[in-house]
Amino acid sequence: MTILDIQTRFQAIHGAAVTETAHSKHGVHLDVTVTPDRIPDSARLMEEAQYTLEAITGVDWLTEKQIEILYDYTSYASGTRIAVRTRVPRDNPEVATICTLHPGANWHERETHDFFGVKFAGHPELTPLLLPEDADFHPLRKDYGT
Amino acid sequence: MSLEAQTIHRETFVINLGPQHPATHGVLRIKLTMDGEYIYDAEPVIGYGHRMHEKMGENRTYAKYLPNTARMDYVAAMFNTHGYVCAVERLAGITVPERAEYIRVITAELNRLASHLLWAGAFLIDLGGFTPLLYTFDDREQILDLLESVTGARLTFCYYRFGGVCNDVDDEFVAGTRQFISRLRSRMPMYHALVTKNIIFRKRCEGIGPITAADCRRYGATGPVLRGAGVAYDVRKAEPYSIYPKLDFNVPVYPESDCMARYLVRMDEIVESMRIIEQALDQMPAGPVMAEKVPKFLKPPKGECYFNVESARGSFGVRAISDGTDKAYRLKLRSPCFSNLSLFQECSRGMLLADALALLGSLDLVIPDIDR
Amino acid sequence: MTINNEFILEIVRLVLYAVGLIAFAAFNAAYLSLLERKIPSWFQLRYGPKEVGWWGLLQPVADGLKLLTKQLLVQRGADVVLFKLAPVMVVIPAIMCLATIPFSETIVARNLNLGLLVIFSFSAIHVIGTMLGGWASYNKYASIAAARVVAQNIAYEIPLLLVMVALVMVTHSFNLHTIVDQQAGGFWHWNVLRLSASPLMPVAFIIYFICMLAESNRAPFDMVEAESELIAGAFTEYSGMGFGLFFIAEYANIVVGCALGTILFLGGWHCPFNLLPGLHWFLIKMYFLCFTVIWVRWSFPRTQFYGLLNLSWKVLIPVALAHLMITAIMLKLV
Amino acid sequence: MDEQTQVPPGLIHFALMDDVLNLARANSLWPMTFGLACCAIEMMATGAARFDMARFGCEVFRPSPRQCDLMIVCGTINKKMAPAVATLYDQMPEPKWVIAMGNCAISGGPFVFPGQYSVVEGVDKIFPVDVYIPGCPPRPEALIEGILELEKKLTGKRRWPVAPPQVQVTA
Repeated sequence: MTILDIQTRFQAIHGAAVTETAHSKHGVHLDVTVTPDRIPDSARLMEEAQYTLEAITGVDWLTEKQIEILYDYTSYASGTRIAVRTRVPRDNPEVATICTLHPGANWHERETHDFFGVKFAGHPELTPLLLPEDADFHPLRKDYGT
Repeated sequence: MSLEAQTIHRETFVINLGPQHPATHGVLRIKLTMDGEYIYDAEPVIGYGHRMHEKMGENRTYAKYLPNTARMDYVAAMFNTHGYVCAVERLAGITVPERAEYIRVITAELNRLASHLLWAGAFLIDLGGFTPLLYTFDDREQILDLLESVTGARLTFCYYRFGGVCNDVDDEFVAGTRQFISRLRSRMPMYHALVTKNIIFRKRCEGIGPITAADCRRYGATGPVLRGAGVAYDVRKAEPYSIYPKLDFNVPVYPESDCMARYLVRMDEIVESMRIIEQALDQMPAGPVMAEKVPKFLKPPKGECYFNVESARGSFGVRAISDGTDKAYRLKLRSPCFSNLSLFQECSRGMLLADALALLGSLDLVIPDIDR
Repeated sequence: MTINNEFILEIVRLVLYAVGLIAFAAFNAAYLSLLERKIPSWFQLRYGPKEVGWWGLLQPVADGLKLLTKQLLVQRGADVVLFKLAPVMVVIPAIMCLATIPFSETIVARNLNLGLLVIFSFSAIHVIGTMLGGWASYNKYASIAAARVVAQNIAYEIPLLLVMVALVMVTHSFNLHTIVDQQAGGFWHWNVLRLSASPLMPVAFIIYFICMLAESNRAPFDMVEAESELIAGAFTEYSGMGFGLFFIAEYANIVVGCALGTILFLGGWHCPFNLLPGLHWFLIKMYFLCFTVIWVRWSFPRTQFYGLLNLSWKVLIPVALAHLMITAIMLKLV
Repeated sequence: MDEQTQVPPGLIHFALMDDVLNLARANSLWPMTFGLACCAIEMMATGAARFDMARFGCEVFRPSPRQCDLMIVCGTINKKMAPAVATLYDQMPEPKWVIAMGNCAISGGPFVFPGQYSVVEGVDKIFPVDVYIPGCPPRPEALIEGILELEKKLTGKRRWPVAPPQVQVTA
């Protein structure tokens, strides 16, 4: 599965904007922006291409009232790195979980839920991971503590 | 997805490998559901060492954040600083002079030696042997002296700056490093004779704690855990950075994927790092160690980039998103131990307590690196 | 029972011996624990306790006084009677075993005809004591350790007794004094090298040494106090002198094991070259065995629990049985 | 002015026995293996061959809180970890002392900023501390100096003469 036919497969997912970026400048070979409901499809494609999920990052764009969730995939075989992004509204951030496909995503999703309050639908155990068990605040949101 | 004990009517009891336990080397708590001495389900509970590194990334300027990077994975602190500094340099477009790149690789590889030596001692203590720790610490102290003569710190170095390193390396450091490497190379056969060939150590490690390549891929485990499972993935070779393409070193891989394989990978990495240091010392050119026009208050242009380095425990990645101000808008730190530990729940099912602790020790965890 | 002065003399002698043996056990507990910290420091490129007194000699005194004056805590759910009884049940048998050990020609508390049997019956009690301590301290780690200590000691009692039976068949007596007398003369008369009895005699000594290590829960078989797994095993809940008693019992067990080893295999107080036998030879051999016990602890990691049991059931017991068989055949032929 | 909590004096005073017992306790402080973060590595280095805490009789690292009498708090106390640290302190039998090693244990160290949500700023908010050792992480010599300071607090006499500062700090 070379990077090219991954790129075509991504374009097949409608609503996916694929841009090829220079690794030396951005550290990522392929940058894909997907709508929130297409995340399980992209995860299935990545699983099929034998990629592994490195990290899930949340970014709180306060001005645009959105939370961006970024999935970092890398392939041990070819060393290529793909970032899949999606944006969810800030008031009730909701995305489908992918921890049934990548068990490694289980903790990353719980951590993103801890810090940003993003609810991952279908996640078996969305309790706080790094924060105390009874924590209900989301510290990494831009409007935390103000 | 921890199995419900009630569905299977076996009498199990829950025991806390509590936040304070000699085998967890830090504040990691594992909720063990045990059936006699066999582990039914081991659920790691983390967060006891959470120190808000990512939150501090957003309210400290780029330069003020440097000491923080050394306090995440404090056993191999150089790699964290290296990852962070290179990420910001890539954002701001700063080029680092040749000599500074060499000094960075030398000090980073010395720190990898110190980290693997500390791990070897701590792993043996988990298995019950106390003496090897004293010998590996003896070697490690010499590395710390060398690094202290250059950076001023023993453990949490703050040596790299944006655009190079803060002070140059003198000849005494170069001679000391060469002399140290020849001494450590002469001691490696002793370690192999005393530890690797010890029958009780082999019985405790061979065939214990299998982590297959598929497990590593599904959980994102990297570093010696992955190379111990037969996958030759090393960030220095897969996504080459700094001057690693100019140095020739090979990546030790052992397909057996048990505790012994991970131990042998780390011991071979010690030998490889020594080769890297020697080559870097030979090829190091003279010249400045700091880029000329680096603004005092760095304001990188708006943008985002990701940079990962091969730390002693796996691939440590930094994603920096800047919005033009002197503070990062978002700083994501991808820590290797976080993913390495996440596979413990699945891989330790059905093992004995003593073997599960050998597996935990072979993952080489640093708890504040997990909790960030 | 006529109360004549010979009877009173015997009582006075026994009381003096009792005081002497308890003092010997306490002295050994103190200074073996100092050796336990000094010897590994020589292996490990460091000094070990040297600031307390001259070359660290007062260190055990400091440890003992500190342990004596610590607060004794009893866990809320613990079974108080058993919790307090367990350390006693571990120390007393260890010191009782010293009663029948002949230190030299004349120095022996009670020279019983069944001395060997007395020692083995007492040394079986400390297992129950440790298990009680582990079970009664209402701590999950301690209950795992209690189960482990029973399995370990049962597994290692059998090869020990098989080797003893083979030895008694050769020496025809349980009386330790006569066993040592048979080994008089040079070291070629010692039971270790008594190949006339059975070619496996040195192997029997090695089996004895391994079983003695496992009986007294010393590394590499320290399953009871497995530091890195079970926190402090059966002694997790014991503070102050409760833990101190377990400490003394451990070293008393080592001393009894090493003393018995010298008597049965290394010819007690006889000199290797048959010149001026006496108490000093006995102590030299015993403390050499104690040094080996400490030396083994600091150079080997801990075995797995099933590895430990397999070693006994699958290796030591068959070899001990073979040794017994060969001794019986050799007795019949020769 | 350090307002130490005044412990009610015992009923009976044996001057000599108290001195002897304090001397014994000072020379056999058994620390608990309780590493939280970076300072734990420096504590292991102090226990290792080069700096060797064993010379002062305190090299027996007891894992169970019941058998140790010195708690070296080395590392950051997290709000999630605070109840566990408090229970550990309560489980230790009575004559016990605490060394707060490193800035995190003294005052939260580098992790204190307005709006911080997870670090307890100083372990003396949970239980009384006897000796503070500043540094991030403090050098092994500093930890040994802290132990000597604790022994001076126990016995009133300092074991080794205090080394005069090499660099004469001119006013």
